[in-house]
Amino acid sequence: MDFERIKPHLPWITLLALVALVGISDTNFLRPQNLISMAADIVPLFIMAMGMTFVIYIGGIDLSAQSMANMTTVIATVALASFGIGAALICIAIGAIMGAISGFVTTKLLVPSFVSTLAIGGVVFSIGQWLSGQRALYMDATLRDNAFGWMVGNTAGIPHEIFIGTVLVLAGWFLQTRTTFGRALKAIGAGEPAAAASGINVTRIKIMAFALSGGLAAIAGLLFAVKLSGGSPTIANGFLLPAIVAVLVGGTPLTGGVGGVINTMIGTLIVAVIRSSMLYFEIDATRQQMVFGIILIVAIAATIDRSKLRVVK
Amino acid sequence: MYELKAIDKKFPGVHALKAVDFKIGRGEIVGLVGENGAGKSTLMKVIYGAYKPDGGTVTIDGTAVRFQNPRQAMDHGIGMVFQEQSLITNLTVMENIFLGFEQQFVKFGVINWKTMAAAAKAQLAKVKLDIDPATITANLSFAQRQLVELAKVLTLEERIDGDLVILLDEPTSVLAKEEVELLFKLVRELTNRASFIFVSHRMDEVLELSDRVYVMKDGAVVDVVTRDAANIDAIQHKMVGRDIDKEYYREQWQKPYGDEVLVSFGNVSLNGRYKDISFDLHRGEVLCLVGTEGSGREAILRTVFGLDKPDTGTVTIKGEPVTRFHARGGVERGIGYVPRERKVEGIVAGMNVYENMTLSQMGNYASGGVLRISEEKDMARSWIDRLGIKTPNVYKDCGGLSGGNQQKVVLAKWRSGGSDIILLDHPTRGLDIGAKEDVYDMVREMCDDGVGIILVADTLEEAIGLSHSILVLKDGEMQKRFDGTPGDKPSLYDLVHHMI
Amino acid sequence: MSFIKKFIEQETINRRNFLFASAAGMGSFAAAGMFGPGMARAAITDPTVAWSYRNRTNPYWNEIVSGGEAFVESLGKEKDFLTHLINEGSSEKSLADVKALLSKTNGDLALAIDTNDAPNARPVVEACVEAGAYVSTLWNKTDDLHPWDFGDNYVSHMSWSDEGPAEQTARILLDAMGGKGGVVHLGGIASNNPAIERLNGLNNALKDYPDVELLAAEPADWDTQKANQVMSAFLTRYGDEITGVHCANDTIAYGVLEALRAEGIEGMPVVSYDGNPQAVDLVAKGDILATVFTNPHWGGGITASLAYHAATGHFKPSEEPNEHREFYGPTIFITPEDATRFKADYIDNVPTYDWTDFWGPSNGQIMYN
Amino acid sequence: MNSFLTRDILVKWAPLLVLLVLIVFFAAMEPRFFSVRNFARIGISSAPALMVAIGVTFIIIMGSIDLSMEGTVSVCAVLFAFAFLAMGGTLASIAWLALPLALLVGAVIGLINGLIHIRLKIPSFMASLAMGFVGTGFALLLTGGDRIRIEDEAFRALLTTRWFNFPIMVYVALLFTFIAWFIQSRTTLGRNFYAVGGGEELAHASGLNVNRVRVLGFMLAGIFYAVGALLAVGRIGIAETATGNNFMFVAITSVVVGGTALWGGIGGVWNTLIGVLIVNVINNGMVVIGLPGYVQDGVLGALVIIAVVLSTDRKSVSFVK
Repeated sequence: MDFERIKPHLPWITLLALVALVGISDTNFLRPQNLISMAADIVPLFIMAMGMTFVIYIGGIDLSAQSMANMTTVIATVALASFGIGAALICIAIGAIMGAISGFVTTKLLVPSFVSTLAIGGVVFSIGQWLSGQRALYMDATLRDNAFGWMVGNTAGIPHEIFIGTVLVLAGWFLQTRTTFGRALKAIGAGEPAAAASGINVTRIKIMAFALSGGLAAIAGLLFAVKLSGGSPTIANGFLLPAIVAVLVGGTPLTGGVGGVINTMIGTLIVAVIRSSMLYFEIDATRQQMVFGIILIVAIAATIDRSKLRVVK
Repeated sequence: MYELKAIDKKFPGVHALKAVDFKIGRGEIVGLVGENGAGKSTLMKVIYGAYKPDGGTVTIDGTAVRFQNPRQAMDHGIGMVFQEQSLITNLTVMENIFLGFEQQFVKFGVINWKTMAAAAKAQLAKVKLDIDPATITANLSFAQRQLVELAKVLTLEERIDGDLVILLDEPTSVLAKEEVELLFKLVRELTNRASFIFVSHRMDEVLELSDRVYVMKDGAVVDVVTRDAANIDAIQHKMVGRDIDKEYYREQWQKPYGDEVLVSFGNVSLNGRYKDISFDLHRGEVLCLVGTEGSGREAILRTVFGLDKPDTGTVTIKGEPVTRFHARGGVERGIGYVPRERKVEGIVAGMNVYENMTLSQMGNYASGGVLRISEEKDMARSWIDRLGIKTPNVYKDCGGLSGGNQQKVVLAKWRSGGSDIILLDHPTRGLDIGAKEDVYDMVREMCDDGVGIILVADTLEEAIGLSHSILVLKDGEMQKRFDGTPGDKPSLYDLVHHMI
Repeated sequence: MSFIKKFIEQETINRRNFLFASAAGMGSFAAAGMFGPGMARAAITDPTVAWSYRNRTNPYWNEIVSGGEAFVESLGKEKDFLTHLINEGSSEKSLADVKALLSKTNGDLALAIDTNDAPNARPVVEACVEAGAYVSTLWNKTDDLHPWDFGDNYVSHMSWSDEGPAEQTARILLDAMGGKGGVVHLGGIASNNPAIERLNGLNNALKDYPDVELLAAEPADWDTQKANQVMSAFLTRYGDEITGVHCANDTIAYGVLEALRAEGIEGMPVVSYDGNPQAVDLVAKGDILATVFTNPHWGGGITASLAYHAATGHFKPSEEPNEHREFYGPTIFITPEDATRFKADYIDNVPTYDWTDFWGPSNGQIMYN
Repeated sequence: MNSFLTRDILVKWAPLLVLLVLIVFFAAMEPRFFSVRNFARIGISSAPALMVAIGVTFIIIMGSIDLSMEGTVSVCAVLFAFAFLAMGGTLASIAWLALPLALLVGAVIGLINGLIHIRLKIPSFMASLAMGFVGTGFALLLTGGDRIRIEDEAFRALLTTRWFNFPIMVYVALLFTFIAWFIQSRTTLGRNFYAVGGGEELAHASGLNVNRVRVLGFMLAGIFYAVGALLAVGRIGIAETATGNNFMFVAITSVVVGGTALWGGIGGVWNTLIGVLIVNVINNGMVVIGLPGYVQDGVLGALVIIAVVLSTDRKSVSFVK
């Protein structure tokens, strides 16, 4: 049947349909400037969701990503004064290390990732609070512009976040499809015992996936801190669920081995469009959350490719 | 009394059943044979209600029925004995036996465990299995589980007043000879109550037990023969559409093995698994481990592959003593493992042919972690040609290949990676005759290339036919070593004698 | 108590000025209309009015919103005319929603906003300024961000200095404890500015009460259930040593009171903050000794009003002095003696405010340390 | 064989051991921790979470997951409060009908949740996550953000009346724990949860109506969430949209800490009881020994990892996701 062939394309068809739907109701939405700005604003969330994708791709979940981003905003702000652009490396390194610890706890200590990442998230959150002295911190404007000004400017009307997001999604896509790491991830996600029997170092690959998720969550936090010119141990709150939703709506189900970073990019955009549509359709404030949930059910029902799910648990 | 007429079933891209007619009378035992993919399992799923046919009619005693799910089939007296892995291992034996039919033991919403245990005991007595019904199923042997499966289906006897139709799906694959005989005896006794549909790859067993045999090929019934008129060669011819080579196991190709020792076990023991095992595997040798389930065959394979560290003794691979045991050790030492659970440990469903083939040796096709995908595809294409793998292209999802072709992909994975020690764990399990022959061809070819093979065979005939050397194991201890020189091979009896 | 009296008197005077003010307002409308479309952003005839805030589950924000709605009703519109942007505690969503609304309205927007976290204020303000919309902020902004640096579009910022009022409630508490014993503090989300200031207030007061020991200060995240659990644990740890409780807001106090109730402890002095209706009832009953009313209804309305009237050209923010651009909101104390009166005046009958009297009840220019 | 048995027993009792070690540890750090009054406090904070965790235990035993509890608890709490006040506002009147009504609401939400999961073939993680949003959103729609106070002394007796030093809500929670245990071990439905968790396809082939078991499981979970909601309202006397906050992570963490496997088939109600107590003892203990607030999340995380590591039957697990 032809529908079989359409299935993999459902996520972006859903996205286009949503854009068209909102666009018809209000053409303001379709102005390129609006769409670009919407895409630029969703980039930090996208980066976090992309990291999460690698973990969900192997059938796990990373609930520490939000705390990781929170901590990073604090570290970035604190480290900026002494290290300048080096603060970025510190952030990413710490994110990756904490992610690797989650991975270690999951794979070596056999704690399900749902709990291990939640627990490591708690640890990370505590570090963020401790470092910040439990208050919001501000970056020095000159220092920020010198070190990270390139992250937030505009070139030819296109915000630099878009470039950052594009570079990362290309890198992620390359990693996923063209490298031994990406191949190993797919094998582990789709058939872990066979991957292990083929001599793939499953533990190492899994730990790397969690480290990658941690590192990308840190980049998300860094970008967010630069954008807001400051950090606080709670400033990235509210990232976690949208990031998970973005991955799922994009068509990377929790069963592993299906989907990928491109799916997540589309999923993130779907989340962004749904959120904007609340305003465009003037949904009453007290109804927005409920409507969001219902649209979410519809969107997931539309985008997941059930033929790849052996058992629906 | 039970009849299928012109049953049709289509899946996306596959016409699985083509106008199949099937009939079984009261008290009859009907065999069902065919190559893998011929439609046997689809037909069985239609019979016990797991699939709804797209066309055709099902009648019982002349009344048309249409089952929505297995439960409705059961209510009409149709039960299925699955292969041994079909019990839910975290439940007790009695819960498995009465799964879905607990209601009879429920009073005021409460399960009465005592009456259930007593009833389970009665069912187990039918298959002459004396175990505590409250045992957790995970603690049973595979053979015991197979009998529990049978006991479970036999609950239909009490539940259904009318006639029963019981499907037996490969019930003998894990049973020892005596257990097979017990099973057959049971089945014959039960024919006063039930009809049986018997599916097996063991042609001799099918003919021994069945009154009539349905032969399927490509989704259609190509022949129905009665026992008296049956002839194994003729049936096999119908199944595969050609004659089976007399020299089925390629004995004539068996050549003496080389001098170089690839794997050497020196008094190796692993507590609870095997004891004091010694052997040498040479280049070009097929060494077969023979024994019942739990005799230590698989445990030895695991140690060779580097998974389980033995307690005492020395394991030497290509002259190097093995000290570190971990999951990747075997692959690093050039050992390839062809697992029994092909779909779980062999191939990765969801990945395509070339991805599966390079899985164990991605490093050879990558520079700095970046894959050279075109080289992968070239390699895959050459192995597709060499092994005659039937796939439209290298992009085909391996999960969608037939069992035999999956097995070839697994072998190609190891061969292309240059593994010169191959562990074959039931390499022909679940394969049809044609695919089996291909596997035997590959075994000989590998020997010619100087590969050493350790085999745990599906049948004793296979073990005898293929091997240079046979080690007979019992309860983890080595009983006897046979040489398998062509013309001087041990007999079935010789082996069985030492196995049990 | 005189706090309330003074406050109400002030309000009454303001109401008297109402007629005059609205007459002026009408005039500006007319004047603005005359400039026509050529003046583009100088005046927007009918801007969308929006309030962006954290959530609807906290009574404090509901009060804010009721003010915003009262304001749009004063314009002769339906309540629904007010657009709600709820950020669910996410700065990222807060910013994304604002941008979406700016795009939808083409910049014809009068926005009142609490940006959820201080650093988020700058990008929000910058986005509004770029789109030509008018924005007034409440509570959160960084110290280096000032309305007067953005011409007319960043209309105003209102905040409250909680240190002083919190210190005063602390003194009421410490006096009730007889100047001795042990006090525990249950705070808001640790990094929130008001949470920090309210704890500072307690610490300042404690300097004058050498015999009172601050046993512990834990964050309860403005959350009733969390406060309930923290208080339970405090009771285990300190038992009878606790002779007074200082809560960072009313919702925390509810949890504390229930924890005390569960233990059968009566008469423990408790003070809180925010002056929610339910808390006022509790003050009247004497369960809470004091709370601080920040008049969120007025705050919510006036913040929207400032943005709206700047947008419509009713006044030109850049011509206003700095104390009209950044100012403290009103605070009044509620104690058992005046709680009933306060309830009658403010809760049972919400006063009708003159939404063009922008700075009447305000409390002076914001000072930075 | 003997060593095998001891390992089994050790694994079985590990969560309880962890709990006891924690109690001894906190008691050693701060003797006041070890008092009946404090245990009552731990009981009060555990009771609602226990009900929610037991609800989700059934789902996890089936190998699925349910993330809708926060929404369900809020909706049940709010609808209960509305109905309770509308019918008289005291248990002495017909307003007691609001109690069974709340359970009914929980069951209905569970039913919807289960049907979305089964009928639309959406994995339970996603279906229930989305249903959680819908639930919280619905509660918000109902209340408009307001809080509803339940002042009725008879209802609040859940908290204020004590028998043998423990408030009634603790006994109610224990009663429902027993009911849950009974369902788990003595009813067909309960045993079928284990069958589905142990092998869904096999259970289906054995004639079990797996989808029906699934849906009933979600309904049962919904009923327990509703009980949790009632206890949560009883504890602080307020029903609001935020009543359900924080239940999700606490409940699932507790279930895992108690030794129930997320991949299904293993564990049960008693494990969850121990798990909830472990989490609440840690939370209470950290405050009692005076750990600064900002390190508490980290310490809880570290202790949870240790607890899970100790209570996992490592040999039965081939890999963990």
